[in-house]
Amino acid sequence: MIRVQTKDFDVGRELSSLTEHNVSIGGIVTFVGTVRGNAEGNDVGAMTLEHYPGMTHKELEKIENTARERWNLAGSLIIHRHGRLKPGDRIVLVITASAHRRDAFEACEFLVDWLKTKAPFWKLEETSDGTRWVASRATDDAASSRWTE
Amino acid sequence: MIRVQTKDFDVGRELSSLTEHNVSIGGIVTFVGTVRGNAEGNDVGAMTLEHYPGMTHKELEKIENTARERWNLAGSLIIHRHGRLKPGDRIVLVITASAHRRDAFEACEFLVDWLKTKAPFWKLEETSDGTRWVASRATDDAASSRWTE
Amino acid sequence: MEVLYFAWLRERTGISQETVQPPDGTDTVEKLITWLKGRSAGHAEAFSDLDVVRVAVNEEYAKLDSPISAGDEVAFFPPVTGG
Amino acid sequence: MEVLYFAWLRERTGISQETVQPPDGTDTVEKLITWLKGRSAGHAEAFSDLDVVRVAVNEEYAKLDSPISAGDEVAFFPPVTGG
Repeated sequence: MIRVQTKDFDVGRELSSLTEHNVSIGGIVTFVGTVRGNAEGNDVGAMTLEHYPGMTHKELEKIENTARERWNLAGSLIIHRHGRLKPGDRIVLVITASAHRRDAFEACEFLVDWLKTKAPFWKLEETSDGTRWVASRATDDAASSRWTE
Repeated sequence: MIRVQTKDFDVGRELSSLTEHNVSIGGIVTFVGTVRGNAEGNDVGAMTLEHYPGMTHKELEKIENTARERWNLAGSLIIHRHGRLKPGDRIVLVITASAHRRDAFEACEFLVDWLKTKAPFWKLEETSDGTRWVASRATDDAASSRWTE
Repeated sequence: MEVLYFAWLRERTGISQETVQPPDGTDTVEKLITWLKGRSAGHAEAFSDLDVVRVAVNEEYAKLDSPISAGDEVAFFPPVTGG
Repeated sequence: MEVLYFAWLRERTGISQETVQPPDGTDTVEKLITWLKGRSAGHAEAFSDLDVVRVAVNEEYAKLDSPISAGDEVAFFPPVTGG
């Protein structure tokens, strides 16, 4: 399941609704990405996430489908927020549930790596030096390419 | 932080209390282990987790300390339940929080692998064929030994 | 043809979306970019370093040599930084 | 010396904890096991396959050749299956 929204999410509630009544599940892995209060030495006052509405949902669904083909998952969920966020705010939630923990761990990490390199979102940081568009990280590309080797 | 208890835990509340007000955190990884409703082809009606009270807390603390030495963590939590549990019930919660997601993912998977091979808990399953002590899994030993290679 | 700009490409061109009619023969992304650069100084600046520009055609990732035609939606944006 | 049994070792010995006074010279885990096996048929059965028995001395993992002495707490249990 994919959701793209401005409002916050409740991790406990999402976990419950994805996994309850499914007794084939043995392990659930959750990733929550949050806004850090500093970046490259500058304090970050806020951040605005812009996205490409027509493409975002489709791209996230493709990534989720790829994970579900590669790993044996009983459930998965991606929620990605956009709009203006403050340090400490949640940005993204990824949940993977499986009979066995290894599938859940690998699929969750895969989803996070891929959405960081494929999902059309861009971060504009507000620091004491002004605003700047966050540059993509070579480490993210490397993390994503791990899964195609 | 370590907690060993019979009662259930609230994942959302534990996440919040571990991470709120810490704006150095960028990624939080959570593992929830649950009781599966079947094992080796048999339906499981319930499961009782026995443990060695004097040793459990110490052993989990050692494992947590090892993770905190190896990875850059802003917070970590392990909750392990004991007593009688039903299919779908939560058994264990592991949370790792870090500035960067890779540390959080690796430390969380390490903690789960190690507690499965080091923490003194034993599962007694109640199936339609009677009760049986769950045998340790060679795959768990292999998973744990990954971290020492 | 609809052209969309995101993040700093939107800021440099000053436009989030424009309907354009490039000349006949503008049948690849690369040719479209060459033509778009002539539209304003902002456009020229936005496309000055194609290493940091990504493109999608009809909401699917594409490349410089990908084909385009009238009626397509072509979006330009920097490498993504979500998650 | 306190000896503790968990899981099926507790079931086979029929005991969760016993205070024992093994003879002088019982200075390793292995020697203690040899002596404990003589206490009952259940003890003998519990220790019939040491490949599936783990031991802790004073709440720390130990081995068959680990030293023990009076006053120690020695716990026997199967390979763990928590998590």
